[in-house]
Amino acid sequence: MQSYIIIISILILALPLLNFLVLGLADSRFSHKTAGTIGTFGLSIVAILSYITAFNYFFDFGKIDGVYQKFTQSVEWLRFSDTLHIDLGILLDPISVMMLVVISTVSLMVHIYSLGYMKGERGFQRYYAFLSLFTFSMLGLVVATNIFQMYIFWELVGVSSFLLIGFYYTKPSAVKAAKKAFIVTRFADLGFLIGILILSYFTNTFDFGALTDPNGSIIGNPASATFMGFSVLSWATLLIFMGGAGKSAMLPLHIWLPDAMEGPTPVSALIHAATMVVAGVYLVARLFPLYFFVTPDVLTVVAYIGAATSLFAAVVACTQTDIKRVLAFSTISQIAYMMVALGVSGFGGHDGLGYMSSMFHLFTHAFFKALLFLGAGAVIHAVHSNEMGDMGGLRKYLPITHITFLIACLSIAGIPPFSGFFSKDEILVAAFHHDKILFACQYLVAGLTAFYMFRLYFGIFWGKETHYHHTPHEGGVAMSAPLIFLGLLTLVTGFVPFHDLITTNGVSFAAHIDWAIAIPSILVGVAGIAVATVMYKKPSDIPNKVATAFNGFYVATKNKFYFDEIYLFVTKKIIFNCISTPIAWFDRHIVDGFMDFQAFWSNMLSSNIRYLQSGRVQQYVWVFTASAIVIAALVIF
Amino acid sequence: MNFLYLFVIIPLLMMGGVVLLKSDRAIKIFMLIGSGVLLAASLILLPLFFEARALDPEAAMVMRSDIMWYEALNIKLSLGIDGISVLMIILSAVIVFTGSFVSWAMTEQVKEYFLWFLLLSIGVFGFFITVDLFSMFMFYEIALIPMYLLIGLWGTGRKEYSAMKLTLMLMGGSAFLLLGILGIYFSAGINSMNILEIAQVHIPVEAQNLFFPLTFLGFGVLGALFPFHTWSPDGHASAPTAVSMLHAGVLMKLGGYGCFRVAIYLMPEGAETYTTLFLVLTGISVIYGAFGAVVQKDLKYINAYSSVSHCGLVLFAILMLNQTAMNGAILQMLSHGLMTALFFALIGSIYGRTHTRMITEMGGLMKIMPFLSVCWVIAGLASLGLPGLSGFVSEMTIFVGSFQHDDLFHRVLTIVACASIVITAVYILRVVGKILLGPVQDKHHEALTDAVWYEKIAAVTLIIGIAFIGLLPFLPSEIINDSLTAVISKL
Amino acid sequence: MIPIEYYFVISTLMLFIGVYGFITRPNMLAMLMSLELILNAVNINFAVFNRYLYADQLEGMFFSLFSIGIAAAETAVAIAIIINVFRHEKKIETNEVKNLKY
Amino acid sequence: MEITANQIIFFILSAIIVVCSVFAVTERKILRAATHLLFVLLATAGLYFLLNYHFLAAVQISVYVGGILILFVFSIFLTSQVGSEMPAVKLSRKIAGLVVSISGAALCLFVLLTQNYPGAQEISEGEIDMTEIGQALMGVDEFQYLLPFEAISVLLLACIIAAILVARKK
Repeated sequence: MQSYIIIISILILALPLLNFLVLGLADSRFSHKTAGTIGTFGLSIVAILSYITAFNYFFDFGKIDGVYQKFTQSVEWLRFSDTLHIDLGILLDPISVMMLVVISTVSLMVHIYSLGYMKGERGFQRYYAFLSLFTFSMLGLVVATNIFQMYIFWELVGVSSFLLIGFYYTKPSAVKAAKKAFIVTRFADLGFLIGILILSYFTNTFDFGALTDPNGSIIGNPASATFMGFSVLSWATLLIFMGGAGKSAMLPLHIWLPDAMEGPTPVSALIHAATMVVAGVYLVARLFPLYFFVTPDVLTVVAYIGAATSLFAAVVACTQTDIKRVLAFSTISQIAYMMVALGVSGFGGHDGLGYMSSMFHLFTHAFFKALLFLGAGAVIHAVHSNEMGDMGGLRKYLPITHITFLIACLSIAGIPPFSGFFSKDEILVAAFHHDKILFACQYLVAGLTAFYMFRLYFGIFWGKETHYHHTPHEGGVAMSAPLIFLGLLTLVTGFVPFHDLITTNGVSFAAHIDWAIAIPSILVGVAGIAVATVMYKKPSDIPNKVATAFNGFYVATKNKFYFDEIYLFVTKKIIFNCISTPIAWFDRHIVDGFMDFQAFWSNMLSSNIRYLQSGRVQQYVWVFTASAIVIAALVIF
Repeated sequence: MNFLYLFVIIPLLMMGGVVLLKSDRAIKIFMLIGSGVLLAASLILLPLFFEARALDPEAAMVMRSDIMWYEALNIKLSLGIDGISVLMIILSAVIVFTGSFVSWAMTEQVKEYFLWFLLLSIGVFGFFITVDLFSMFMFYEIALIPMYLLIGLWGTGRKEYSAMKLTLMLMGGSAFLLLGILGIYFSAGINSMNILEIAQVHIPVEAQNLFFPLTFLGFGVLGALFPFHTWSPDGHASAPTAVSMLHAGVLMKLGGYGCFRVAIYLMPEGAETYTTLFLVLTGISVIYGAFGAVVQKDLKYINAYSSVSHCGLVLFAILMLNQTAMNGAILQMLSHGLMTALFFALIGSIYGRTHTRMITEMGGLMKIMPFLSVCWVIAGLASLGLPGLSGFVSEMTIFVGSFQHDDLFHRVLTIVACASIVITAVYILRVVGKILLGPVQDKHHEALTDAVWYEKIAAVTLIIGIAFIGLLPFLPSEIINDSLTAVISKL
Repeated sequence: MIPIEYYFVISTLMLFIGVYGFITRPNMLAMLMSLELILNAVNINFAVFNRYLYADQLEGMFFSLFSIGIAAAETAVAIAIIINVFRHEKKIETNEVKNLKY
Repeated sequence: MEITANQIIFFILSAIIVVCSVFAVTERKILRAATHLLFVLLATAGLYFLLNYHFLAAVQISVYVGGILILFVFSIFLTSQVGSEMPAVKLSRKIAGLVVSISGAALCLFVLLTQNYPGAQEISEGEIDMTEIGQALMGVDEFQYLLPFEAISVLLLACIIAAILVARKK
């Protein structure tokens, strides 16, 4: 039975790769239709296979003696030493199977949606090839059996993200955004890599199984060495978290994500909302036992960085006017939510509520955020603009989009019975039991989330009606169907019994909604919505008044607290002008100048020596006479 | 007769053929066929090597044969290979092959050009197949001299200056090297130039401490060791395409290979004494080369600085003196050889069309020449270490290997060297963003054509090599590991 | 009666004036003239030594005689060369005639 | 010590020699330099007369003045514009020349003047017999110079041929 499911998993990985190779090599030899069909068809098979896997795993044989098992199958790919080798393999456990479902579902939706959204675009085939590459890499990432395999696919998703953000490569802003995304995440990956190196040095393994076994030797007696006052393993896990923070756009490495919205909107839905950006969360979840048992201090750091990020992003989201950027900041905020949940989690049974809720939120968020992005895509498709100012009153023209968008907004605002309510509630419960400050912060963020989401919603679908050049219309079946499907998912996923399926130790526990926390959280959500309704449902000047009242804060927020400028300063001024340019100058003038100087003085010396043999008789005579005189004088005196 | 002789005889015969042929076209076709034969021979060598290895699993080198050259000093032309040399020979053959293809566009003094080109490849092949210090040195010099003429006559820009600089600096390096070799020869005291025989005896530690730095520096100059790397940007920038390819792709590897085969293998204690110093230098090379590449505007300069960085990593890993890191170093040589050759081939192709190498004067080439651009992106991704391409494998092997060193200093240095992957990403993406993506910069460029057959063959061959190492790293890695034991056992 | 030293003073002065001229003159012919001065100084010395120290012999005088002959020969050849150079170069300034130098 | 006529003549000649030598090497008009040289050569001949080497003096006048100097003058006419001046000598070179010549002269004079010349005799009056000279020149015994004479004849011949060859137009 095990081998059967492994083979299915291999197929899940192989199909997108095959798609990528076929579509990539054929490129424009395929018509748009063929390419789209091949891509979508391949992905639907992948999705079906993932569902089979998930069903089999969760309900058939995954549970042995009440504990969900880890199934691993791998082959050695590159051998470093006897203990260290990169394996390529497949690891099936609750979170990876859950991720398979999320990725393949969202990816399939995006594939279908793109048939309509990207219709007639130049490079349509390339687009599908890249989508397949991304899907392959992301799937490979989640089923990684060891941390190095994860790193490999981690890089691959980074590159696919780069390629897809820069899809409109003739647009300078897209190129810039792609570069930024890649370099920022690359910088974070450096931390990841160093973390891996440190971890592997002290534990002598890359394998997740060995690293995360709560009864294993690594957690049992961790390396006691310290570096600069912290245990080396803390350094390792912190640096690994840095990699995760980069991918998941945690403060202060978040700056690439808003810019990444330059990519096609379906890509934003797939990569920058539902899947790739949660890789950081997934990474921490994957190594959770290590974090929890060996380096709890780092876990606290994770929680606080998460909390800071979620608050920051929620505040910034309130002032953005580009609808995709609002969603981007909302994504950052929600992912940070998941990080907080991991940070406050314990291990085993009900203590592991944070872990469970984090995964739960990841699951529900993937669907409703993809839905939001695809809805935003439909809006953009209809009005050809990203700016909220160009929209308004669209509910009449885009009914399907309107309804599904509303569902998603209610979900993210935490209104029952939509999925977001359930997962967010669990997170708040976990935070409440762990740390009151974090709880307060997250509670505030919940209210802000409701506010900015409904600001967005009203700004797009209500408000004053702009004059449109042509009547906006829905994008056809290919675009509506995914919206509806994801809308349905948003309605139902909240009822998935996650506490039965995904827990820290594989054992189910009983969880119930803690109304003492749920009711205030619903209230704060409703309050946020109410404020947004007052301010934005009808055109009014309250927003301007508020903005003027908090002018300095508003401007800072609107400029995303100047993070981009700081980075730009650091990269342009410090790295480029203060390091690279001097180095280049130093190389050309000092190092090379030194070499040239040697050549110069050799040349000088030799031409001076040659000067003695100048061929000037008079000089010879002079030297001859002078020497004769000197010698004679020496002889005489 | 030893199969290895073929690698000197085939180019020699080809030189004869080139001399006899009249028309340029015939010479070029002849070169393509000849280099194809060389490539085939290098691939045939692989099974032959395995066979010989199976017969004699203990020996450090197989397929040995000696010819006495100079009785009085016991100088022999000793041939012998191990897995590492085989891989290097294949690398050289691939690059000579692709180099011949990209030279198709050559129009001036074709016959002379190919004669020197072949002489250069004789030097390269000869270096990899011999195990005799004297012959190695001789082939090393044979490989250096043609560079002067190839750059000085067929180059672009400040070619005389660059050719002079390159030759003089490398010659300076080989002066150190000669001292080192003589030192090894005399302090070993067995009247033999054969590396294998010298490896059997223990060179006194004082002598090692004296001659290791000389030998290492001698080879290090060729391996672009900071601060002796400055010939590289100028030399590469001026050299004609195929020469840049061969030079960066293979000749710079002679440095790393020599450090490994001569300096470390014969003088392990000396190596240990000096690792700290040279590690710092190579560490500087790695970071410094990468930073240097960030601000350059000329494509060839960018690639030359990136070569400094990558070749620095080779020497860096060799100095870590452990099996994994050395394995990574050899992989990095292969990987960098293929990658940089691809880069130079593409730069040549782009330059041949746009007549500029300044990244500020180009833009949007992706739309105009998609094939070349995609190849460029692949080369760039390989260079910044994308998994699935060769750069990742070699860099990771180096980093993991280096980090296994028990000394904290070495590990900290490794972390510093790791930082180069970010900087590499910066300069690669900068170039990709500037020249390939974005709007078309120069309206005249819109009429340009994409790659033609010979460029396609060259690029595809190199990409296959890059992908092969990237996807199946365990194949070369096993061959290397197997051959490393001889060196490791001496440490 | 003239002391022998007087002659030496004269010949020495003449010799070194000649040397000075040979070193400083910018013209080949002028250099040649300085050379004649040097030769003359030497001749005087030969004659003086002969006359004052070995009056019964004639070697000094003969050496002067031969020296004069050789000087004549040398001058003839030198001037021939100079004229030839002039024909090619149109100048006889020592600093400017360089074609044969490198 | 009374001053004899010989001494007066000697001083006059020496004055001519020194002054004209200096002019001969410093005069910037080359023809004038040649003229100064003429006076030097003539004065030298005068010194030979004082030494009673009449034959030598005659040779000096006929070969030097009559031959060499005429050669100079002609070649000057051939190579220089009349009245043209040689370029001024650089100061550094002048100084170099002066240093060498003055120090050389000082050294030589020091040596010559501190030396004792024990055998220095009074100059015997009367000229040397021409027969004696002729025999010495043509004889092959001791203190006879046929061989150098012939050698110089050959040399002169060679020089004539060489001069013709060199100066000849192609």
